Amino acid sequence: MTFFQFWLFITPCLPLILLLAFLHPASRAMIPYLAILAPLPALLLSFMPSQSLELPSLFLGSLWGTDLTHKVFLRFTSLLWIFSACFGLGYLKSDQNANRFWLLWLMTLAGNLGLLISQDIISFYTFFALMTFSAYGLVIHTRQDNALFAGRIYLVMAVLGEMLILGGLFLTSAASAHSTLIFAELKTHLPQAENLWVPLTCLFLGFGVKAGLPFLHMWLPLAHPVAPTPASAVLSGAMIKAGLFAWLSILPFGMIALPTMGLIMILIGLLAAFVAGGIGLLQTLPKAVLAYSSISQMGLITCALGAVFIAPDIWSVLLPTLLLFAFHHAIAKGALFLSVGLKDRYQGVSLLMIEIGILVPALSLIGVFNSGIQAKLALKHVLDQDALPIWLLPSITASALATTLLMFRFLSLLWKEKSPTPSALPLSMNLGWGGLVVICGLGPSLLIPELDLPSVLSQWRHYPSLLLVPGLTLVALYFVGSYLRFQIPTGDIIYPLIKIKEACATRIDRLTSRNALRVEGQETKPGFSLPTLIALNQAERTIQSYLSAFFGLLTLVLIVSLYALR
Amino acid sequence: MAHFPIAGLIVFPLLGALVSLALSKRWRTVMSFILITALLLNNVSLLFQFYGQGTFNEAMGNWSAPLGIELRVDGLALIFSLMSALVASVCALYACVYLSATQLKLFWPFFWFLWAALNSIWLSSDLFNLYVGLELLSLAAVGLVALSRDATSLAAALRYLFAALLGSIGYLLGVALLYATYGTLSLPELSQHFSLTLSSAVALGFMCIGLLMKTAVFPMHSWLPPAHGGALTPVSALLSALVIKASFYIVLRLWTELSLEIASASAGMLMGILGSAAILWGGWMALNQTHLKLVIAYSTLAQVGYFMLIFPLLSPVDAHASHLAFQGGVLMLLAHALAKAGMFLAAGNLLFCSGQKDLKSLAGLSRYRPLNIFAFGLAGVSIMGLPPSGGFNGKWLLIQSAMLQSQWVWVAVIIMGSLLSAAYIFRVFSYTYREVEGGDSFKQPAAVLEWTALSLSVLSILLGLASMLVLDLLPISAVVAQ
Amino acid sequence: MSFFGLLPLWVLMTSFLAAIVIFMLPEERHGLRSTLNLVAAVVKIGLIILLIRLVAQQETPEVSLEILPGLSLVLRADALAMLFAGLSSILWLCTTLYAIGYLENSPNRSRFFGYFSLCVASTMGISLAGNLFTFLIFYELLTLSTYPLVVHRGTPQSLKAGRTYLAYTLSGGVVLLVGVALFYAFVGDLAFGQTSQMAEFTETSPIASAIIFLLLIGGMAVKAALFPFHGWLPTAMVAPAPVSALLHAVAVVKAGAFGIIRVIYDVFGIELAWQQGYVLPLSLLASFTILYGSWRALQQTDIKKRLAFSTVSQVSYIVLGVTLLGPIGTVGGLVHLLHQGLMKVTLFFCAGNYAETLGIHKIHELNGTGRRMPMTSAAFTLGALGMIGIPPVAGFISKWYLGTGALAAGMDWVIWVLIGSSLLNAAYFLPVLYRIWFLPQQGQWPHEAFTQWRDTAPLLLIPALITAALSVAAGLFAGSDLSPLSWARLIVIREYQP
Amino acid sequence: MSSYLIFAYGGVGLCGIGVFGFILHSHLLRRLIAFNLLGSGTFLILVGLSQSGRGQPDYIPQALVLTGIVVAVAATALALVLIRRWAALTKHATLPEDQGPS
Repeated sequence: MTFFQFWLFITPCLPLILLLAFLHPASRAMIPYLAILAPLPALLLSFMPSQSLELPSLFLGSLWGTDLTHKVFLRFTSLLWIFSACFGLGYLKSDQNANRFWLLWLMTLAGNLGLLISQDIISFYTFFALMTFSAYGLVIHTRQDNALFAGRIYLVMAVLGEMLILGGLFLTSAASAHSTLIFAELKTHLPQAENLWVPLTCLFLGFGVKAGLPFLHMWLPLAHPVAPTPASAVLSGAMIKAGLFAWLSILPFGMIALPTMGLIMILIGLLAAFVAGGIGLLQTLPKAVLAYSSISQMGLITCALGAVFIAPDIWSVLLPTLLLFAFHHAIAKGALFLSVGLKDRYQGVSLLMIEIGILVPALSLIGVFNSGIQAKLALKHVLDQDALPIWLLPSITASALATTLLMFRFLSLLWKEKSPTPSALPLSMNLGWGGLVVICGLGPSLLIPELDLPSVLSQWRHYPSLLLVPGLTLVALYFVGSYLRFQIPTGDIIYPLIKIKEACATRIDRLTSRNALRVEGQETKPGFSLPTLIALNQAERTIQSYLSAFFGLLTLVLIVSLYALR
Repeated sequence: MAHFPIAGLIVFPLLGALVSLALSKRWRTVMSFILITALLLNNVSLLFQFYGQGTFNEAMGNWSAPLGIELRVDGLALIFSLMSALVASVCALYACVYLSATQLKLFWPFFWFLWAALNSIWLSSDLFNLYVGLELLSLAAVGLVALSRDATSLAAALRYLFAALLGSIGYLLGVALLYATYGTLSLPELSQHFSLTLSSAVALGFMCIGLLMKTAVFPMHSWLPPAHGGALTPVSALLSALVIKASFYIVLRLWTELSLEIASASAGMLMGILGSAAILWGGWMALNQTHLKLVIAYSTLAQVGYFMLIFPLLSPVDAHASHLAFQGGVLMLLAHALAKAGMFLAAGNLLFCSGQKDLKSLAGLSRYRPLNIFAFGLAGVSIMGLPPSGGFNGKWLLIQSAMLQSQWVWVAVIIMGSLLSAAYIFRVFSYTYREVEGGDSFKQPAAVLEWTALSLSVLSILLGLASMLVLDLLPISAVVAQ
Repeated sequence: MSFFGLLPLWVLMTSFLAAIVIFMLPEERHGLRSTLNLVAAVVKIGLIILLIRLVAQQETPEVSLEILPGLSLVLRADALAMLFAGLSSILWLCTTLYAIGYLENSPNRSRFFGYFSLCVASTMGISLAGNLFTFLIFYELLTLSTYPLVVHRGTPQSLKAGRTYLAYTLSGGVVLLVGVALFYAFVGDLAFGQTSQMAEFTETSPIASAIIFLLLIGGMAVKAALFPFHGWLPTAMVAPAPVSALLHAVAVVKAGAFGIIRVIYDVFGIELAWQQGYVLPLSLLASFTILYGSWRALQQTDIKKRLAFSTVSQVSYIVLGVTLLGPIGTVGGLVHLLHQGLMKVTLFFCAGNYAETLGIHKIHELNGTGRRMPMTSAAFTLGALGMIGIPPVAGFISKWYLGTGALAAGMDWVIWVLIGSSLLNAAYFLPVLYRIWFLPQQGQWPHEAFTQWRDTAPLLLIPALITAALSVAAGLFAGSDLSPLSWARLIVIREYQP
Repeated sequence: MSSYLIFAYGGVGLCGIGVFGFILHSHLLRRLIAFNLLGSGTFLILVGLSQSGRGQPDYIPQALVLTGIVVAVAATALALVLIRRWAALTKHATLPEDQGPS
């Protein structure tokens, strides 16, 4: 094992090793600081040369390693985790339950880093599960009713997603005749699968739960506002990207043309980009607005991925663009989430500084500043293809409308809700937030030189086109903004779904009420149970009483048939 | 090793009877055990002799048949002789500790007569000698039943006596008719001349009815449960394990030596039907008893039914299957002897602990006497026919034989019987597991009592592993050669 | 015969002799009994390791005894046998440790440990059985030796449960007996693995062969708790926790599942069974049981009952795996035999710990136990996650092999069964975990004991932690040469490439 | 018809009476006597039938019957002891199931 390989090995293990600090009260106090340090190896790893490590004893024989994609993801993920932890250090200072938060934080971190270096599906799935289930604890950290509700929705959807993924992985493995578990090899086999759309759909939707695809997105706006702010930042910045990372790793982009599938993905992506903007505009919580913005941004990425299925040739140029976009979005969104924490704690800092600081990522997200410009331009450039539908490019340009609306809404909410009696901003929060803002301001060309991005300034000619849509939006907002009075509850379609479920439940209960299983007391009813469809207890008793008859019959059958034999 | 003569098997017990009547209390016991040892040695020496030279005869006092008494040792006889030696000696040991001095005084003579009668039945090849043996056996057994001298046991003894006497008369009548027809009473001679005519059929019918009555086969069984259930424990064990086997042994001898399976298939079928009825009825009744010893007594009734299934399975057509059935039946008999004796002794200990006869009084005993319950359980395993045990092996062979002959009814009967027996054995078991308030006022039986019970039970299990030793003794010719 | 040749016998004897000696010991000799039991368990593990090494070198030590003409008792250590024997021996040690702690200060320990060892001896016999007849013997012996354990408490409830247990298992045993008897009558005394004669027989009389298959599987299905023969399992939950752990994780249900494996692979041969169309109905039944068991588990409010129905579901995974034609599915089924054992035994240990330490029996009482008993709860969590099939716990490895095996066998519908069942598993385990970790304690614990310990008595805690660690290790290091998975692969390689 | 056969038929008649008595009477002594009659009848049949076919007297049945009588006497003695004891204990001369509802 070379040094680099050892480093690779230690990256996801370090947070788990740090868990040992919980064993002793003295070291327990060190935990938040350790949590800041935990992602550091990952950050360093992302600057090391690409490498791989075979671990034949682990799971079904694992392969860990990094290439360009992994390194970019690792870089922004670790940055985000480092600064969010730094922010959290101050944020949770007075929280009595901070210990359990950090415990879950480290576990989630291990999952997130681990999945980013996994090259085989089993390790990937393991780390993915570790991240998903540990994050549940982060979501419900406050234990308030809305947190518990959000947590429940999160968990149900996560489990559904896991199962879809599992099904997809089974089918993918079958496509390779069960010869390999390595992503890169599976990818090449996948196009030969029978009924290709089944595994593709499973994987697309399964990871889509994490990536906030429309109709699978409900957990996102519910979970983000209720989670503690640092957790929201990593949820939205890093963990959403895990879904994207999975797509990039396993879907056979650039190897096969699937126009229908591509078109559907484009439509879904645009739906997310626009409708999420609309819904987000009608939210009252700043974090919910940001969550919808994440859905909207991921919609754009989905769109781009759909385009690859229509025109596979663009993959080699699109991939760096997507990496750039992911990087940009993660950092900007993380910074924005952390700034929500500032609305109550801005004493002792100049408000102007904060406002400028918040504007950096916001503008960047709209696509009129630094990394935003680069990402938007690059995307448009790649998607400027004849093979693609002609309405695609204008739609993407127009999607800035949604983002602008959301950012405007976010900023105004933040301003409106800022506390009249702010408390002091601790240094650690300052550092965490400020760090992300600075990174956002530095721009990706500095931080990810591997991508060979053109400099921002060289593209000045395109600026006006980028400013056009946001500008028009602001003007429109000025005139009609005051008419927007109604709201949509956070989580939108989850409520009708719950209504439907309850309606079905009562309907079925009424149908079978005579025989329905009686559960003593409300308390004992399992949380996730559906109504009893048939009176199973009754049935079982009947079955038991007929069991002896069955054995008799079996003997009889035996006798008769053997007589018949002779 | 010098061989004891065959006659020793009969002479020693008779000597024992005399000695036990004549000597004082202490010497009686000592002499009895010396004689028991002698008998065991005698048996072992016969076994070696048999290994050496196969079947052999001996005329007692050099008086040859027909007036003299000629004894014959073949594999079957040897098996039964060994079995009775084993069970009887263990029961004697048990009785020595279990019975009071007065009871013991009466016990020894009856015991010795019983053993003598048994041995004479195993070894005789002459119908009239068999009669004498049977009669002696019945009288000794009745005496033993009456040993406790209370009203219940007297009633049981009287009922038993009358049933036994009726059976003997039936048998004798049959013997008379056979003698009238063939002019001989020696089985080997008879088998040469035998053919099934109306008269011989009637004769055999009388004999069989008489013998089956003594064996307590289904419709003629009502004397058995009170007699076996009401007697003192070692007596119950002797009766259930050995006495009923004697009359059945004669039926088996008659059937195989006269090749009745060739003569009449329907007779075998009839025996099978009686046996099936016994299995089911006995099992069902055992399940519904409230007294422990009655459960075991009814279980004997059911087990006798299994033995009866040998007859329909002896077939003139399929020699292999017949042989299996014969082997299976013999194993069943042997296993039942060991297991039932063990079970009765264990049950006796349990009743001794609680001082009551009721099943309910067993509550808590599994904690107090685990070894005893274990002994009971092991015997139960054999009775239920669960592997590994002699009972299972016997049942297995019977089932195999039935399957090879496509006689599926018997398979079904055996299976149902097993389930029933499992039900009643486990019912007893579950009573011992009950936990009740103040269930700890038990008396403690002597260690010998427990170990004797356990030894028999263990033997019945070991038989399951060492069946080949027994089956090797059985000549294939016994059934199949004809 | 050499020491190594007789190894199978020694393996059997370690627990059998222990049982005998324990029965002889007076009730009060607790220390001696515990020592004896543990020594026997450790010796057995040592012997098993020796045996495994022998078997890995392509040897098959065999001991046989002819007990009836054409009927012999054969103990033979082949690769499959060692899988089950290894599991049993490890869990015997853990469960014994646990039982010593669990039954501290309770009566009837002599009886309990005696039958307990006997039960393990029969399990060993089942795993080492070299032919159907030997299997039958130990199968019945298992029924007998577990009954006293089920009714151990002596309450009317447990006696009733014992009755139900017997009604099911003895009926099953009888059906099996008929099947085995038919097999011996018409096919002959064949060792496991001699499938060619069965193939000839099937060719000449297909109906008889089908009936034999039906009876053999029918008999095994009762112990394997396949629907509709699963009724005894939840009822038997009244037994003490170590018994539940042993019954559910190792002895009884696994014996049934193991028997099904033997019948399909070593009596009929999987190819033959598939050609004759015997196996598909079985896999359908197993699939149904998987879903049904999970569904019923969802409705239980009692912890042990829920675990019991979970077992009903999980054991059918094994059956399902071995009915899939092709090596991958078989590996899944075989390895789940071991994985499920480890995980379920952990869960039952923990359920027992909750009951003993805090008096908790119902799920709704579990609120906040994570703070009071963090180690136990952690072990429980690992077990539960494994059951759902979340990596890195071992359950995922089995599920992965089952799923891919189903696809390799061309039975795509199976993966939806697996996924559906995983969803249901999640639905009945996650709320429990939620209560344990995320809800505050409600009022007093029903009946608190062991207050001197931070978590619970060490003898109760350590076995649970060991098995939990083992179930994680089995999943985490599945690729290593020492893992259950590698052994299952070895078995399958030998099975499919003779 | 040989004269021996008369013995045999006489024996059959005795047996009949014996059976009749055995079934009809519940008094234990009467039953015992009925049994004795049965036994004597059987001996008669044995001797009578076996002598019938041959020219000279057959000594074997004689010996057998002699033995049989000894056995029967012993049985009768035992039965008498038991009956006496029973009567002394219960003040009844019949078995419980024959005593009727009183």
